[in-house]
Amino acid sequence: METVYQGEIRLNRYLDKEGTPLQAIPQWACEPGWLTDCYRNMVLARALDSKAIALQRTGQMGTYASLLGAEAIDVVCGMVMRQEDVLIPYYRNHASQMLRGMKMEEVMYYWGGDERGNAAAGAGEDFPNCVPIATQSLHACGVATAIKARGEKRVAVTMCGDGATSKGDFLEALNVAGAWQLPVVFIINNNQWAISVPRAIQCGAPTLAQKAIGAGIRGEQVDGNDAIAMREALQLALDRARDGKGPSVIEALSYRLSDHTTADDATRYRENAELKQAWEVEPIKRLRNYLHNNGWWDETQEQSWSQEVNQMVQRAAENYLASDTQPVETTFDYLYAELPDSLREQRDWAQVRAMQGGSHDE
Amino acid sequence: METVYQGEIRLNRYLDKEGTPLQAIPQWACEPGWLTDCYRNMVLARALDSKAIALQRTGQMGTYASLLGAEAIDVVCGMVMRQEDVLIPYYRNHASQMLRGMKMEEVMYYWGGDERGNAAAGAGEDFPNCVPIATQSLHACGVATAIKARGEKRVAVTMCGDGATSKGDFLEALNVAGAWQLPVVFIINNNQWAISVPRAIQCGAPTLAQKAIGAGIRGEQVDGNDAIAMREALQLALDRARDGKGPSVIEALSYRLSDHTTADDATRYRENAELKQAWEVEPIKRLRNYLHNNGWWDETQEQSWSQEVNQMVQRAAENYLASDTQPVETTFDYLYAELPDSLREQRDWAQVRAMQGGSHDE
Amino acid sequence: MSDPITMVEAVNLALAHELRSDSNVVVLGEDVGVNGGVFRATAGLREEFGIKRVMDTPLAETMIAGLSIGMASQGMKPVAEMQFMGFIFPALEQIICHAARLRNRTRGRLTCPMVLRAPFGGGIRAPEHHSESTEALLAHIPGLRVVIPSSPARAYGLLLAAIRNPDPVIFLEPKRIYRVAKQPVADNGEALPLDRCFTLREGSDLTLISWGAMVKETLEAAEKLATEDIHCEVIDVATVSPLDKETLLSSVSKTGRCVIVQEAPRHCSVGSEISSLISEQALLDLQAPVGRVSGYDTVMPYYKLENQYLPNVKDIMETVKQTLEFA
Amino acid sequence: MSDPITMVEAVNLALAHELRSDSNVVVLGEDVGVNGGVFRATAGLREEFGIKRVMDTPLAETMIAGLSIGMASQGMKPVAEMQFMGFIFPALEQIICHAARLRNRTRGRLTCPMVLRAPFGGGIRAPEHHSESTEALLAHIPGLRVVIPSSPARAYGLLLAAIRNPDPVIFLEPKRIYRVAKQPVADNGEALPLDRCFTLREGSDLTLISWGAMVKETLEAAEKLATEDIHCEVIDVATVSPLDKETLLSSVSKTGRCVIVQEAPRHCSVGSEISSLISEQALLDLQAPVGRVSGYDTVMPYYKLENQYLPNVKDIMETVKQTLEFA
Ligand SMILES: Cc1ncc(C[n+]2csc(CCOP(=O)(O)OP(=O)(O)O)c2C)c(N)n1
Ligand SMILES: Cc1ncc(C[n+]2csc(CCOP(=O)(O)OP(=O)(O)O)c2C)c(N)n1
Ligand SMILES: [Mg+2]
Ligand SMILES: [Mg+2]
Repeated sequence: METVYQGEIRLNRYLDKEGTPLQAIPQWACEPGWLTDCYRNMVLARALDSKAIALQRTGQMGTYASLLGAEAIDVVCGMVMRQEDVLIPYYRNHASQMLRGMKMEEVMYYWGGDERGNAAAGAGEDFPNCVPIATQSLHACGVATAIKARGEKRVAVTMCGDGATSKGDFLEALNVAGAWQLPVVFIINNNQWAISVPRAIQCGAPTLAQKAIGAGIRGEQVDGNDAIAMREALQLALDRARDGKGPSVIEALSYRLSDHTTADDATRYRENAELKQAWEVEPIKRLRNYLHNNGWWDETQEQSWSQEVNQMVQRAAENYLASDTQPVETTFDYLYAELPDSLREQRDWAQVRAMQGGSHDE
Repeated sequence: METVYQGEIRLNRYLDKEGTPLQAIPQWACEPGWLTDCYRNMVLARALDSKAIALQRTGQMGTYASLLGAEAIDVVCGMVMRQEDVLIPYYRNHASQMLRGMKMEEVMYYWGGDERGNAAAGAGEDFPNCVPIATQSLHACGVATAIKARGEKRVAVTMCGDGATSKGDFLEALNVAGAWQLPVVFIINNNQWAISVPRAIQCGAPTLAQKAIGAGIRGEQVDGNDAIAMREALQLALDRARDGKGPSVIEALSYRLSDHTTADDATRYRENAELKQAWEVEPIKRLRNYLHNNGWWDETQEQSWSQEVNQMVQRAAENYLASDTQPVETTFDYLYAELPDSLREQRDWAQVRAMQGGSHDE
Repeated sequence: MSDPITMVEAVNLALAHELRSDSNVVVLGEDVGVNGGVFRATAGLREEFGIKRVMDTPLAETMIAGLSIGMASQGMKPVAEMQFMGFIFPALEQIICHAARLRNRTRGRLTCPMVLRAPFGGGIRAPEHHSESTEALLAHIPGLRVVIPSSPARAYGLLLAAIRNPDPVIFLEPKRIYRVAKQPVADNGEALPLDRCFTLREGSDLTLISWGAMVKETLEAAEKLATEDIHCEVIDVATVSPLDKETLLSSVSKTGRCVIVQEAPRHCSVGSEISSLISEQALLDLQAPVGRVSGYDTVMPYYKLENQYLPNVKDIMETVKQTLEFA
Repeated sequence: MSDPITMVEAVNLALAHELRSDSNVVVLGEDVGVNGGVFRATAGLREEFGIKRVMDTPLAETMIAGLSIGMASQGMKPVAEMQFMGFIFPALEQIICHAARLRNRTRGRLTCPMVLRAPFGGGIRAPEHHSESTEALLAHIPGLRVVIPSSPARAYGLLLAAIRNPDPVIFLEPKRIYRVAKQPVADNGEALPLDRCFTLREGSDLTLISWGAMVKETLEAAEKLATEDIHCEVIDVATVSPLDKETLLSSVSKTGRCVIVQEAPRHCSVGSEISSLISEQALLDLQAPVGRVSGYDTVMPYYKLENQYLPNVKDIMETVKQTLEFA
């Protein structure tokens, strides 16, 4: 017997749940600047989240997918990517989207059933939210193919959940990324649940990162509740991709502290004990402890930032609520670059109907 | 950094290209019985192959996918599986199909454009030929799910090519097989080419067997030109699956000695030198050498078996050529258990048209 | 007769009935187990029948379809759920290339008695991809049956029939009316016929043809029109492929006029087929062109505009009147 | 004018032209490189333009489609090949959920200028899954264009237009006529209009409507009918979605009769749409029911019976005569 392949997957983590270092901290994390920014952003993300849920609960917004518990993963992603990189998100990336230029009210538009949420001028070349699971992974490879073909020093970064890793297109994406050595980074937000289906039912392998092995690419696990570990992993993956050293898979371990979406009720299938335990290791508290321990953040700062974010989020909600509804013809006008003749009659009719107040509910 | 997964892929091989042992030979291969049968079957498979190509070349049969070079893989598969097991083939498994009860003329029916090729009463619960790449891998998991649900001691065995391992459904199949610990064996006939696309373009990983790692299942490489190694690997995988120990992936290394199909011309994209080299290590000669070296097979036997198989194949071809064409109404009659009313008129019309000799060519 | 139940409860009742009476029946899909399905269609089944009969799968629709085909070939009767019809596309290769062909391909040696259930249609303020009606894609595929209930009783009876049918059935559940109207449904195991339309209301002036959730508005329109002395026959197509041509044609040859109501886009749709069928085969009976009320040939807008997209009672009434006024 | 070339050569010519004139154009797919495609449609392109512009991909249709969308969002113009239309199904999720929606979803911020080419149709004695015509599935999807050439010149001109079009185009190539008739095609870079029918023959007695390979038999039938003094107008639909309704309707209002010829199964097909369109909007002009010649609503049989499945000249002529004899 000849050994023709050997490989392993490693897990990285710097802080325990109290924010105490478990190993030597990287240089950049021995000073407050980036990390306090990161912390602020995580708090902001969580404030937006609470607001969105409140809007949904009061009938002012539709179904919403909360980011609760994944703030470190998503904020670090938004902060470490360069502006010229391209984010290809799933539907649970409001924080990175916001950090890259999407407005908070656009997040609300989207979940409020309005395409202007994805129009987001600030999003540049970033992809819109993606609902069909795992499909975005391939767009990331396409973006990376274009980048590589043009010899640019940019990276495509895409995220998905643990459930998404079971879907063939995710695996096809890893495969082509490996075959073509594309400048792409796949982040798996392994929050342990795909709606009601626990991680163990998705896959018999001990890690999801090892899906990278079959594609011949780098894979690693990282504690996704640990912003420092997350930044280290992502920075390395981005640098490698940017330098033409190929793609990476980062399995970021987290926990979905919320229901799957506001349409879900996790108490139907999930033990409260598990949830309680997960709150113990959640990312915001952990980073706050670390900052506290280093004297870089205190109660006063916490208070004032908390007020500030609440105001920001409140303003965004007000803008959202004050917005008009798109006219019905927008349903036609963005379908093609130019409206085909065959659709003219339907468009006219849609306008007439709208003017007559003809709507399904009435 | 904590190591959370370690794994490796090993390659097994017993004979070098001259049929000389490279390591201790398993007990069963130290006697002539099974191996000479295996050899005979391989020769038969190759004879059928030649005949099929001749029929195609003379316009008496349609496009045909040759087995040339994969005889050890496929014959061993047909011989090691038990009758109660289920074969879920791709389109290049005539040998195993034949060994499991399909008639040679049925192989010709199939490639001759006649559904009766798949009807094959002798095939029992085996699946028909499968053209859409990799789709059959999931059927195998479904068969294995049924077997497991019923607590039976049977195994689903499925085969595909190296190209097929890039397709998402193959990977979804590995994943569910691992998650559910299904009694299924995946054989990859890695013949180095997917039509004109070489193995290196399919995947950046050094082996295809390591795709098993992402699914948490056993994977190994075996020299598919070595019938002894092939039987060892498959027998172990079958035993494990039968005993409830879960699925395996066997990447059998071979070489497509033929064009992809008779519709293909490999000289357009493949170096002749590579082909010549592959002929050096091909499975039939290798096993013949081993049998010769052990004094289990000689020229006389070769001659007489050769005559015998040619006659068998010739008879099959004659039966095939003497066969009638199915009546057009069969196009309707097997579509549903019972013909829906809405199709009655079309069926009647098809019969009238056929009687009037109305056919597209005229 | 039992207490009145909703359509989604009727689906649940039928599933439980078949799980109980045929040990080959299994239910599988995403979140169908402990969670009981995102619409609760499989609620309680896991508890009653156990994890071997009610299986949460990994997240992979291609896999769910392919697995079901393999199971069906072994004589099991998988009832697989696609969480929403908007996520059925990965399963199409398996459905089109295999489920619809296994019997034909093997001349009946292997068969594929599976059901693929999917909630479909708009009107519940759902996110993107949760509101489409693409029944036409499936209806175009030879070898499939595409069945769509429009009431609790029909959901129960047709789902029983679908599960017992020896061939693959796509069973599309109009989720907008999952919980809209209750109806007493006896859990008596009596199936309703497939491949048959249901005439829900008799009338002599015009034939209204619909299926799925739009049957609700269609019946409402017929009701209102009746107060104006316009008497519409209302037909629920129920099986959109293969089509019960006879019922449709004989109704139109009686009424001489016809309006088709569907939620789906119009181009190359089930409505196109029915309209062409009637025009081609009942032309001499037709006193006016076939009228069509449908969704637009656009992507289903996000929910703020979905009520603009969905046909409504007024649209139906207007089209009926135009058709009646035709010279 | 150049030497006469076949349709597949015309496809090749158009690809080369666009690769040459627009550096954003890339060709990708299975076997499109060194091998030049299984039908030789991409022959020589790899040699001229190199592996960065002409890319052999791993074997994964979902991936090919998804990758193309990502590339297109970056302003590239991928022209992807599906080796046969029978293998397009894995790509449908990407096509339907993303290619067709990217512009609409982002209100024009991102667009998807991609072409997906696929040879389709029967008649070449090919194995299973190599002979289907499922254009209706794609035609039903809002946001797509589905274009089908029926001659070398139209293949050249329409493919140029498809590549230059800022939206996704599904370009279906009827492989039965890939090499049937040659035609001089000038490589002048002149595109033909999309969304337009082509009137191939004028006539006053009846309108024959077809597309793809069946245009050949349709023209032959028209020719033969002319010798019997029956003068058919022949229209090649060319873009089956969105439809050039005007050309179709105005021809039928001129001739008063119409026969639609398609190779695909009939139920919920492009033919259904055209038939319903004409019956609904030109009823008063119609002197006879719209006639339809089509494939059966069955799985395409293996090749021994495929000529029984495919419509033929005689079928067309008979249906024309029946339509003309209609009271
Ligand atoms: C193709 C597809 N199938 C099903 C769904 C319905 N669905 C939405 S989210 C979800 C679970 C996703 O879980 P995971 O990938 O772990 O991501 P998470 O939401 O936990 O972050 C499912 C099944 C979908 N959106 N797309
Ligand atoms: C889904 C799908 N895509 C494309 C094809 C066309 N095709 C037939 S065989 C083949 C190559 C298969 O290569 P491999 O998997 O290595 O098997 P091999 O034929 O070499 O044994 C391709 C692309 C197909 N049959 N199915
Ligand atoms: Mg998850
Ligand atoms: Mg191969």
